[in-house]
Amino acid sequence: MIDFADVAMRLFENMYYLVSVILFVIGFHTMLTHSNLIKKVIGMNIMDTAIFLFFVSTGYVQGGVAPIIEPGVEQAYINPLPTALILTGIVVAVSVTAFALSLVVKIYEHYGTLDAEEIMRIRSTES
Amino acid sequence: MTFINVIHAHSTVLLIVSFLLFSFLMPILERWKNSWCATMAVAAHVLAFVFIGNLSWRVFTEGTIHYELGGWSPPWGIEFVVDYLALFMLITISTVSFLILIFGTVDLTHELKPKVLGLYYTLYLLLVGAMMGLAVTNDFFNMFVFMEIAAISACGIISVKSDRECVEASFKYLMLSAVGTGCVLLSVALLYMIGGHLNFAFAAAAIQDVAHIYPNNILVALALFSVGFIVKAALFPLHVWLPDAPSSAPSPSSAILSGLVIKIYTVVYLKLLYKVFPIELFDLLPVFDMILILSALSIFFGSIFAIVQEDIKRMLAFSSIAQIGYVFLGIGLANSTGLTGGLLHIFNHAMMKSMLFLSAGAIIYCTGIRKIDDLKGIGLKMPVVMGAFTIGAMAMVGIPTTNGFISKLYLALGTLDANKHFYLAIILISSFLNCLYYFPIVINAFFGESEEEDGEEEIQVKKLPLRMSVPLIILGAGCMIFGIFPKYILVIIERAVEMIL
Amino acid sequence: MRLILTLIFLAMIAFVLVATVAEMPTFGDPGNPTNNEVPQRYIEGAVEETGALNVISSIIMDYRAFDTLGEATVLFLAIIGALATLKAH
Amino acid sequence: MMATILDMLLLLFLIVCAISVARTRDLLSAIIIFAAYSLIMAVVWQQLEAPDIAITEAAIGAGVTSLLLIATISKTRREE
Amino acid sequence: MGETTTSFLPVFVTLFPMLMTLAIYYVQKESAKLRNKLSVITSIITFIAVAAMYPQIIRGDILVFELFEIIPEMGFVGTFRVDILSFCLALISSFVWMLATIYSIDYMSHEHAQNRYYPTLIFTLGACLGIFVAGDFFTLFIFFELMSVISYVLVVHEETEEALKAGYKYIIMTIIGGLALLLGVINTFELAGTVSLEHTGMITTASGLAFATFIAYIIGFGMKAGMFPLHVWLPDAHPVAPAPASALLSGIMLKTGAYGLFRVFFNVFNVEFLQETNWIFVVTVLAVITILLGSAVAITQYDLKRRLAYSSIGQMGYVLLGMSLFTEAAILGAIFHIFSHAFMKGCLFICAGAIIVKTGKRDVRELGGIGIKMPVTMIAFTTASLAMIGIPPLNGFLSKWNLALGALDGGAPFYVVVLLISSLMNGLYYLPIIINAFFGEEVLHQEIKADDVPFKMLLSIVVLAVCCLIFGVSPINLPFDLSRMATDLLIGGGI
Amino acid sequence: MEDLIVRMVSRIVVPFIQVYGFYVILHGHLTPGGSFSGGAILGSSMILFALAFNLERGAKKLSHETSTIVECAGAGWFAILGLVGIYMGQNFLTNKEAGFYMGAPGDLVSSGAIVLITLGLGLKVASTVVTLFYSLIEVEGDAHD
Repeated sequence: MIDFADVAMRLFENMYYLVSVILFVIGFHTMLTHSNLIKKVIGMNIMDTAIFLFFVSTGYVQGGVAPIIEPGVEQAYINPLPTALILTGIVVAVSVTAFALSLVVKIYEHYGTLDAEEIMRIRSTES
Repeated sequence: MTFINVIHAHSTVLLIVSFLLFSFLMPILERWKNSWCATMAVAAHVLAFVFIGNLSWRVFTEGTIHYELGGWSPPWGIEFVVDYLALFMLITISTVSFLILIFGTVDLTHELKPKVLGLYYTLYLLLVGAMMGLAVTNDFFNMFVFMEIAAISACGIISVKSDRECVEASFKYLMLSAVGTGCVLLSVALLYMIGGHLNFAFAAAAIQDVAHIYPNNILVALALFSVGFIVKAALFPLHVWLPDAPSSAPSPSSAILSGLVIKIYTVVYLKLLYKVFPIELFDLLPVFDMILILSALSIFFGSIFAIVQEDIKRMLAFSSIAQIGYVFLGIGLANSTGLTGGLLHIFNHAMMKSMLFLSAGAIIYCTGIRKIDDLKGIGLKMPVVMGAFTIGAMAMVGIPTTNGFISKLYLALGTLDANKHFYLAIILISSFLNCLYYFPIVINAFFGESEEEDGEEEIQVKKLPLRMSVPLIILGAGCMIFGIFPKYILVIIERAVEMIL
Repeated sequence: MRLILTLIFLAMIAFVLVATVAEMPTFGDPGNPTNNEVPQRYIEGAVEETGALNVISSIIMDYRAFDTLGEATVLFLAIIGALATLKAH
Repeated sequence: MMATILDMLLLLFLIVCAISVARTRDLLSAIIIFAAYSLIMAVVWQQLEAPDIAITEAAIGAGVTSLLLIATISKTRREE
Repeated sequence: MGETTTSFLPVFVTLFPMLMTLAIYYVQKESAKLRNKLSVITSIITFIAVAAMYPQIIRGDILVFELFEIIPEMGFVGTFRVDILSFCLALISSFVWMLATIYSIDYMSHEHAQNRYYPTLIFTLGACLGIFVAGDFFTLFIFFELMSVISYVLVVHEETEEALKAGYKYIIMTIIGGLALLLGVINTFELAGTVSLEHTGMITTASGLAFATFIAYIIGFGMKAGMFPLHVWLPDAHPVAPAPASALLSGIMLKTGAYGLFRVFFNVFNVEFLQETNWIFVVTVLAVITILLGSAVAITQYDLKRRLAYSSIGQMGYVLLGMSLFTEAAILGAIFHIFSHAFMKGCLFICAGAIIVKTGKRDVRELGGIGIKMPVTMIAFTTASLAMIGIPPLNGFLSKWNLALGALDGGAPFYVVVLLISSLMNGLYYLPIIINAFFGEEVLHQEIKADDVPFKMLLSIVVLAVCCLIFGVSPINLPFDLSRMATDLLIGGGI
Repeated sequence: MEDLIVRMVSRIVVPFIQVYGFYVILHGHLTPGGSFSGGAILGSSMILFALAFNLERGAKKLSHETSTIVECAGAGWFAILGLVGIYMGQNFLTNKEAGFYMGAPGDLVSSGAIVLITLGLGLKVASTVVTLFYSLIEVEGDAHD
């Protein structure tokens, strides 16, 4: 028998993980089911930030501070590695977004719509 | 400190950095002198051959090469590892992409606007560089970065064509790639959370230690990895991007997408599956069986979809789905014969499929025909192209003396070794299905009568330039040579398999 | 119908992920597996080894500088890709 | 405890923003909500002691991404 | 018993025609005449090379050669190995091929796309000999597939709608057969660890996999041999090909399937095992059905070449029946029937070609009085037909006699009845043609001049007809001696 | 956007934003921030400037010619700094061992290649942001070249 109180407690403790997972699913949902292309791009961004949040949370240490060293001061720092990685990740995400948006602009120019299903219909009627 | 010594010590990283540097130079060069871009791209490949030659010599004499970037040893810095598997991929990628590039130098001037040519070569070099990076990297996050580079550049080389299907296909591919890389990054996070390492080897050791504490984490990570890589490699249920992308893209892009890009993800997946995840995990979840089922579905449905296609490039794209199924079949069999077959099929299919796409491109270049039904009687007008296509078709079906036969043979023996006769039947059935959609084209081309003889004009056939025919001839000869003497590539593959298992 | 299927699918993903969350290492616990020798060396050695006070800078620009090179490449690619797309049509 | 409540509020906002981005039919509003989402995310990262990302998120996530999105809808259309 | 000697000849007879294909291909740009000469010379040299193995083979030697290693650890080594059985098949193939090539020069001179025909013909010769001289099943399989695929070009040579349709059926069935064969070879390798023809009785334990292997082989080789349920491609494909190609398809290439089955029954499995498990009964039953069905359907066909094609199915049934009975006489009969049928059917098909070329008629009912216009051709046709029916002094009689003896030895007189019935039916469909040709009233032939076909065509026709005649019940009968030696080898298990 | 107030404000604000951007870039190794955030701030300031006045004038400030060169140079600069490591007999992208000037921790000019890379990348990111924005917003007719 699963101890629901315990599970709830664990979930509360791992609140950041929980929220990032929920955001991931929301982003995933937006990306896959919305037919609007810009919404898809936003959904992708939400999904990415969710993953980033998850990743950075893994490096958090209770009572630690940001890893900017003040020489001579002894204190606990958080794990700097995930932060550094996600810094890279954010830039990658924005690059993908930019490229995707340039595609969106061109799609709109060609098809006159931003609706994925509409585009499918146009393509199927033509061919 | 001579030049030779530098190459000898740093060829691993120089291989990738040279691609990056050449592509960084390209846009500047393009403004200065447009026609040099193709030469630059070829030069980058030639340089890569030097590095890969050095690497293969070193791998064969000294064994696995470890390269620590920035001089930081693995758990802290990024590490590149060139083992037999990576070497195998490097050789495959460099050879095939070089031939595609040579073909492209003529074909692209026809398919693209002149002002995007320089940008195309930039994207192409980055794609090749990223694939090579994926082959050698030994670090989770570095892998993610290379995956993103490969994804964006692959989308870029689709969308450069001024065709509205291209943009749409490219967008679809980009979105699904984003899903794929997102899943991969999330699973990297899950593994990092419990392992604390990003280096494959260290992560594997750490995960092995904690596997009994956090089994679910690893399982979910594995599932996400699988989803991510299956999307990227276009295995059956998640293949939706593949048929659109290569069928609308310029032919060299289609060739490299179908021939190489989907393979490299397969290899990375293979590496992770066997090297990083602990073996006892596979008792909890029948991972290999699931891969086998997916690959069987992929083989079957890929072939079925391919039969009903009318557009030649679209048909080839669907055929790729079936063929990637073979590679996954080899992975799922998890014995040395099957794995050898799978890896061999990566190499063979890279050659066959690029050849088929290039010959389709050559047909489109010379005649403008895309529909399969319109290809009647074209064989005698363009013998080199249709000859190459015929060899490719025979290799796809698995006629002996072509390389496709050898890999299918290994896979078939692998299924028997694993005592899974059902998949043997799948292989045989799909060979038959392949025959159903490849042979009619060849037959029509050589023996079919051109229908519009009365009244309408004959099909106008342009002369095929030398730079387009030579890659086709080389690839065709390669298919035959590696069908008769497969041991030259098996030397590497067998050692790679030995190392993996 | 498709909507329901999608929702069921997403609910399954969500359930699996949330179930995993409950079994993850506790958030912020200093004893977590991530806090091993890797960050330790970064924090203790960064100033001396790389000369940067900001450990994150020392990681992205030195320890794992190749990632950043890749990231610069991605940015470069975004521009090249966007330009190629926009110029081509 | 205050910190925890602040965290919870922020995370709640995140979810609310994410859902409303998905639900809003007007694209410009959606983008503005997304900018707000990014700003909250920046604060969350400050809470996680990651000031580098906080600054980057504020500049890139809220700034550049929103700018690009707005540029796109100015070239295309506002309604879904 | 002779010894094993290394000889380059087996490789030569295979690779020489294949390489000459290239030469022919390049020469034809210069002159068509040179191409024709080169083709004939190639086939003659090949025949001589095959014949040159005779002294060693007759001593009982086995010639082997290892060309290259494809995948050594899988027994996939490209070996060549000629024993007496292989020699029999190789000899008859290269002989008939030679005649067919000579025949082609005149026959094809009015056809289109000769530049495609000759290289294909010669390449197929190489591939076909490759099957017979292969030393392991992988090599055999490679040549088998090569021959099947390349001969597709021969089948669709006419490029008519009908030919393309038949060709499509042919290629599809061939691929299925090839895949089944591949399955068999792979299974054999899996079970026995070797596929070399040096071994006998590779599989001697009954299991599901072993049975699957057996069935796969039956499908793979039976497809080629035109065995009953798998014969569907044959009556379509053989008639549409040009006459020399039909002669080869019917006379020689069907035999590759029979040869493969010999190898399967005596090398992969062995007699005791197959009899013990009763698996061989499958083949026997199918062979009986094949004989009866082939002969019966042939009666209903009025297209000359189609009738001959169905007759081929029936005749292949004899070979299959003989090899599945496993008595000495039956096997002798089967092997000798391979020889006989090659002569007879080769002769019949090229006669048919000559008739069609001359008159443009394919319907057997319209051939009245043709015997007077084309006496030599029709006499040859008559000889071969009578041999088919099994009239005593001719070679067809000798093979049927031995088959019947074998059936009686095996204590199964039922099969003798089958043989008799089928002979009767053979008579039913061959005799009317002959009678009509010589005694029937002349219809619609006024415009045809009363001279026979050109010399080169006649030469082949006559040589084959003479072979039917002299290799019957005559004291000097080389094919019969060879068949006897091959039978001794098979029965003695000394392969 | 022909609003006078917006123009006045942005004319005053933009230089400050740019200075702040440079500050963030240059102090990347000492304080939070670095090339990417600083570059983005710098780029955003230029976009703000362009929006406040008009697009043509903004475009003149940073032509495509220049931006491409900055792009390529920024990325190439990084790779070349990496090659310095190889030149000095170390591995690719080596910093301290390759003999870059390390300085005292905490100084503005310290930590060797990090400062150099950050500077190059910061400019590159700024130009990337601007170029991306322009390429998306530009009207079809007067695109490029």
